[in-house]
Amino acid sequence: MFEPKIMCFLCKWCTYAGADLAGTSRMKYDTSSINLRVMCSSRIDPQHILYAFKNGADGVFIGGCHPGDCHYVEGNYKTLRRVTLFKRMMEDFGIDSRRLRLEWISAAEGKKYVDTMNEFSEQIRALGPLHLEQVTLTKEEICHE
Amino acid sequence: MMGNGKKKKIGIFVCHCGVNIASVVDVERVAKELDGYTDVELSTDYVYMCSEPGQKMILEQIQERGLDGVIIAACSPTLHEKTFQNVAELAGLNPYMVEIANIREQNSWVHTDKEKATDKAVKIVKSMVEKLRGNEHLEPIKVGITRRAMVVGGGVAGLQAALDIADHGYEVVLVEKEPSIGGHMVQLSETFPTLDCSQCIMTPKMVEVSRHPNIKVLTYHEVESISGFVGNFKVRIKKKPKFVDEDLCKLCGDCADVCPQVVPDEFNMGLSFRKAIYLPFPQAIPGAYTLDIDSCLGLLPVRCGKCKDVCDARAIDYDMKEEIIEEEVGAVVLATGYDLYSMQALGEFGGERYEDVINGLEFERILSASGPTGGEVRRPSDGKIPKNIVFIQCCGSRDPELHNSYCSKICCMYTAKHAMLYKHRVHDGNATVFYIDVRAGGKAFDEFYQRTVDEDDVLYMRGKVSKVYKEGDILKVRGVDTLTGKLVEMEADMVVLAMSMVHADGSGELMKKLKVGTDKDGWLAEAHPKLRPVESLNAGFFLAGCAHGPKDIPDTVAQASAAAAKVGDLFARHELLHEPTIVPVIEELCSGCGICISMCPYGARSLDLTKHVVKVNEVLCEGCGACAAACPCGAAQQKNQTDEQIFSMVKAILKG
Amino acid sequence: MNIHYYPGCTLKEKTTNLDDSTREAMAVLGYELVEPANWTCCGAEYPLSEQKISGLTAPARILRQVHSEGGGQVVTTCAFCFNVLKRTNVDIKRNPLKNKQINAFLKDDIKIDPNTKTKTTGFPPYNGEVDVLHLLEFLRDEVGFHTIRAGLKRDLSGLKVAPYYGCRMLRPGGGIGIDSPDSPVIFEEFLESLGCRVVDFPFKQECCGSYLAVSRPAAATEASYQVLRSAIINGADAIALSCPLCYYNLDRRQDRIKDAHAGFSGFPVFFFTQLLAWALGVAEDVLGLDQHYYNPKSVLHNQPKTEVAQ
Amino acid sequence: MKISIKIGADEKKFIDRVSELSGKNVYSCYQCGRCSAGCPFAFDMDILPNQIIRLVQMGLAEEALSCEAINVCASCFTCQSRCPKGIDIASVAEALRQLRDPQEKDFFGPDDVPRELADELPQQALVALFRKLSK
Amino acid sequence: MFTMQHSDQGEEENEPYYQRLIHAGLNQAFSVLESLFFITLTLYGRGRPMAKPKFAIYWAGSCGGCEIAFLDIREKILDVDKAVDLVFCPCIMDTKYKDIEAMKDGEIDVCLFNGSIRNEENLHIAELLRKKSKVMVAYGSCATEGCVPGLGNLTNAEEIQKYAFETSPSTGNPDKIRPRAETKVKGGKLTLPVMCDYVRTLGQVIDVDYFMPGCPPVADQIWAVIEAVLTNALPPKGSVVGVNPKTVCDECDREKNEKRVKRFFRPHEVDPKDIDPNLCLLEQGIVCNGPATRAGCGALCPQVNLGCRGCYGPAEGIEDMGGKLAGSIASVIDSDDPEEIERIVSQIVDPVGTFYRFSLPSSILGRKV
Repeated sequence: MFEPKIMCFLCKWCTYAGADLAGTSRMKYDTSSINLRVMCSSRIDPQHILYAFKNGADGVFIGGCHPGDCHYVEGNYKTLRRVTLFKRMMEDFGIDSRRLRLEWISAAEGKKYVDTMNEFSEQIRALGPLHLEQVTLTKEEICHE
Repeated sequence: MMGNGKKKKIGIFVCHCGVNIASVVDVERVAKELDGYTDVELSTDYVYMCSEPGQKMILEQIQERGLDGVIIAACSPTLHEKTFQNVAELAGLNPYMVEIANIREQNSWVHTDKEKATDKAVKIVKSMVEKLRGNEHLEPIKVGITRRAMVVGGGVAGLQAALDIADHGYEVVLVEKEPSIGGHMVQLSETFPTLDCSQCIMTPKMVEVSRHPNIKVLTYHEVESISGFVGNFKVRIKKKPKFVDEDLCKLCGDCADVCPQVVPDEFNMGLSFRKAIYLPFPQAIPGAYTLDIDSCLGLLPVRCGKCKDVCDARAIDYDMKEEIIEEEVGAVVLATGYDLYSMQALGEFGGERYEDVINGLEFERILSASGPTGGEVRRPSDGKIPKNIVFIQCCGSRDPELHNSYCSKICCMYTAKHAMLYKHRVHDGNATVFYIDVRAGGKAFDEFYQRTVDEDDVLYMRGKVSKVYKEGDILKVRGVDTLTGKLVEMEADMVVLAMSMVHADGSGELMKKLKVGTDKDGWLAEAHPKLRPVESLNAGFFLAGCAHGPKDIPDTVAQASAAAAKVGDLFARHELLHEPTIVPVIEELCSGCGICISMCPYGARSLDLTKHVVKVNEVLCEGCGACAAACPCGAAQQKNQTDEQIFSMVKAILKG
Repeated sequence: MNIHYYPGCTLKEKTTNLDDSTREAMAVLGYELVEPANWTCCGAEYPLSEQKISGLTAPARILRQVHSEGGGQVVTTCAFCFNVLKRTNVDIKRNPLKNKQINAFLKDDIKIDPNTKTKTTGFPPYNGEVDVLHLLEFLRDEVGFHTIRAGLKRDLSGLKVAPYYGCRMLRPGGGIGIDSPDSPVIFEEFLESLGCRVVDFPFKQECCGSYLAVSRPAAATEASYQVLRSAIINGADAIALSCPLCYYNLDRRQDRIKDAHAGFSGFPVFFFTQLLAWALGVAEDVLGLDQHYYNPKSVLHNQPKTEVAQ
Repeated sequence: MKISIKIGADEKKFIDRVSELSGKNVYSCYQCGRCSAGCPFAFDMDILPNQIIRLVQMGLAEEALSCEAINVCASCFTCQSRCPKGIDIASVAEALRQLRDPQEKDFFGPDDVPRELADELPQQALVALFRKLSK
Repeated sequence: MFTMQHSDQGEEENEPYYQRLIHAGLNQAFSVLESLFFITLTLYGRGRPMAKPKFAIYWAGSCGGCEIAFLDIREKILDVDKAVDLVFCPCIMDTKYKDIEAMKDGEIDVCLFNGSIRNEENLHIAELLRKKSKVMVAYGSCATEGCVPGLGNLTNAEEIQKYAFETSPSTGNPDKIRPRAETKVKGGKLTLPVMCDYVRTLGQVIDVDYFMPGCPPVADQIWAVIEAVLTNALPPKGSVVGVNPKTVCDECDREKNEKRVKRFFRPHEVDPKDIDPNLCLLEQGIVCNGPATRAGCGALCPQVNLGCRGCYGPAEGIEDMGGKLAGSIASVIDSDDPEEIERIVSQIVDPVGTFYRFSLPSSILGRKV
């Protein structure tokens, strides 16, 4: 069975803390995701997302603070702007833009974190593997007639 | 290439956390799989890493093996990161070479499948190895503090903040743009809900401020610009010439007596007149006359010069010039207050057209014993006592479409007070209040409102007014009472508009100069709406009173004291320590495009105009990394979270 | 100089005095008014429902015609026409959906080649290129009130005139009206340029009764009376206005007002263009003053010079 | 004087339909009454303009559609130019008139024009009135 | 440094800006070749009897702009011939592949290979020239990063041919005839090279010594390479030559401040008269790839009010040019409202084509997946 790989970038102040809360509350969710903690979701740029897809991620998740609650005033809005543009580019690249998800999850929303993770894992499972690591432009690229 | 190409010696310590981790994650396998991973010198597990023996083991291993960095795979970094950093420091290792792999909250506690959880733990730890390989030794950025504060605004908020800071033992520079301190509160008549006389409680405070050895009062001064950062500001302040020497003026008033120029009196909201040389009000502090150059006939003695001729004290000096003074301070309290929204904006109420349609502050002056009518309620046009008075609330407030979307908060209460005081003064008069909602949510507020209705027979009409116009010398008010569903037309001798409060800083010029953040309405923005309500987003700036948003006097004073306490908190520190995980600029790569500058909410980044690169004020940088992501050429790299580190962590997570 | 001018139906039928005085006055100022070819009724009422797009096609067609004739602006005097044309134009400019819908209607209009008489369809889309102006705006911004002042031939300095805006020159605001809905000044400034003494009265923006004159005559009569009464008690000698319907309610129906309010004995009402034309020296007989219920001729000739102007 | 309130699917649909047709969010009205206070014909209405909105907010379609007030509105836009929430009651009234039973007769048609007025009325008055009150 | 900079003369000021752009481009092309000849003449033209170095220039999948410059120099081509021995340049010489095949390995001193690898022939010649050349230079944006032909990777060979030969509105081909690799004719067969599925850069198919980006490269780059070859001062293999270490912004004189953009314009949507000539274009809503593009061209496009297109490829600190640019440009959108952001973003009509215009094949993904 297809086991998706989900790369999560979580902001330290809200979503990462929300994920911790899910843990201390002993809620359970899918094992398919692994978190990388950043100070703010606005630390992430499309290069990181592309790199994750290219290196085998089937889905990428970015978690930030709710609008108006950003620890750094407005970092989450910057993330929103980048994600909005990048999602349009994903479609041009032939990657389903649902494979990238941006959510606002606060430190108090352990439940929302768990639900989101389960839901996202399910969605990625339904979308199937992406296998971008196999996409290459090496010398062996075939020339068809 | 990682870690500057130098091989590191990394120690990995996997914690069982009793059974908290070990029951789901095969910790031994984790330790074993990491053994031999790039740069890993040691990989081991232990039942409780945070216990005394656990910590001791880490300490000894660092020292014995000369580890360059350690990873503790255990609980969330929010719990014990500090603990393990201390251990590292004891062992002589830079605390920024400690990383925590969270395999409890974000792994063992949320999963049940042992196999998968163990695989996940391995990847988590590997990703932290990759991060650690790129980490640098960092030292907290240390900055000294100038233990001196500036308070901008001499209203009740500014005075309270200045007094509290001064009482903490620190010097305060109080800057007020008007000739006297006192602000709007000293203009008020009586204050809700206790009806104590505003001047009676305000003037002693003004005197206290003027006499306090730690407070330097600068009236008729305006802040020009500010540079520096928290703990170390340099402020340029413009001193406007008063043309009267404060120390020499004996308050005899001879100058005003001879002055031929008559202008509307600001203190009385234009309801009376003053001379071009004037004392704003009898209890003004500093107690000295001011020559208002805009109204004066001219300083050349050939043109007038009467005031100078009669001044026995020789206090008047026509040669005074505008000056710029500089002050060094460590913190700034912003208490710039409010103004009332222009009545002209609501043309249908006739505010600027009819003399007897006035705003709330004008009515305060009419009610005040020191006001133009000596406290008797008389209308401005002809001095008659108004027998019918109409109050209209929410004039420009709660109107997102045309005016201000916010509630001005104090109008419900002061209108109730106005109606009540009117009834106390004019027993046979009728007071009617048009309102949408009565918001009386403060201590003893609702009781006060009820008293207005119950005991003083004020008629509250639930609805708005659409038009106020004059027929003869009678004002006609057209409105609606939505409770009966009837149109209302009534005659009034006088109409008082509860104009919306707006921030005093006009177009926001001052806040732009100070580079302090404001909200969409121009009010000062707080650092966090719940947890940091008296701090600005910009370190070293604190908020007090209505500059932050509409507030009543008790709230204003409370916030001023809180701001003062925060200043004391800052000044009590030995030095300021700042997280070093900032985002510097690699000058060799930076082309000064300026994109990162607009990303920084703290103003930490600016263009170096000679080198054409961006320079970073390390003390202001909070290390969010938004600029690093926005930097189009990779010249902005966050310390210990570079792009290269993120890439290799991602790779480790996805490929194991 | 030629300018595009949309008179609207009423001016061609019931208020030729407004049309005539406008043309004559503008001719004195050096402008010839050109009507767009084949113009139709604008619809009189801007369709307020989001789903009555078809009501926007008539005004859009008029505007497109002006555009196709090379006109950058179109001037009107009727407040109803002004309101409909202006709001339609704003919709076309600001509302992409309505723009699309309107142009979808318009594109299938039949075009007849004047030479070959062949019929084709497929008009290019109209995107709000034409500016819709009320004549007062044109006088202020293009002609200049100072030009009017310089060209005065007759004296109006004894006349106290109350400018009556009514509804549709000002509201609903938000960039539609010719001035601020609650504190307008343009009419006052215009009258000042004629040398009149301007009387401010609080009912200058109140509704005259509009077409309720047909469906609810009593209510409309009451509304008209309130406007007239307010002008009278504020000391005006006459009212100046722009809208044919306001003129109907305030002047033509004064008989009914008299019936309802015994104290009311009639009051002179002018179109602003009649005052303009008169002041610029246009022959009196073309102004159509005789068409008024209350013939205002006498106040022009016997201006009550009771007070000395400052 | 008692009404029973139920905001079910039909009511919701009615409210949304009014918002959709008028292009105004009727939910956002907070009943300050400025529209009624300024309305020059409120004196001739059976209910006040703000009450029209209130009926819609409460989902009382029948009451809202049968009130006389929506026929009285002269589209003078005084309410719209002052509404703190950007609601235009003329448009809401138009939406309500549009939602009335199409079987009903015209509220005001050519036959209703008083004969003695027919000749003197300005065209614009008739066109505008029929546009509003007849189908 | 570029003749176009003399445009402060009044007369040229009045030229339409696109004409100025064309002049700038031509002048640039001239200036590239002039430098080339100057260099070669200086080094070899003083009558010293020395073997002329052998040069090869090849044109693979590209527009041929790099070669056109050669022809534009007219009679000066003779001077070139004096300085170097041009052994292979199909664009202007009638050399046959078999002549190259007959050469010894490493006989060619420098090969400037221009163009991407679009078909089997490109691939074959790339491999052949690699064998025969001492120094192989990926010359121009196509060979270095894939350039505009590389945007073909947003689709594939089959789709491209289908469109070209079947579905495009201007094609009338009811029998759906496609060119074939082999066609039998009387007296033998005709062959055509087979189109590869995707476009690749030179570096993706052979070992490349130096990269010289630019569409086309400017004079300085050529100078750097030739001088290095002739003086044996070659930089480390794999270097990108002739570029400056920073980005186009460094060479752009426009004033740069904070950036907050409410509206992005496509080039035709803005009247050149409305563009402030002294202010950063991006701040004026004109999408400019300059902040992420290697310096070296002297900020040619921004000088004529055109946003940098990015032909010099990504600057040093960038992993993926399009991704990085998208992140940067989106960052400066002046709105926090999701709907408004969406609207502003939609003003960048083709973000992939805009930000990966010259670098798609060499990006992280390389192609549509």
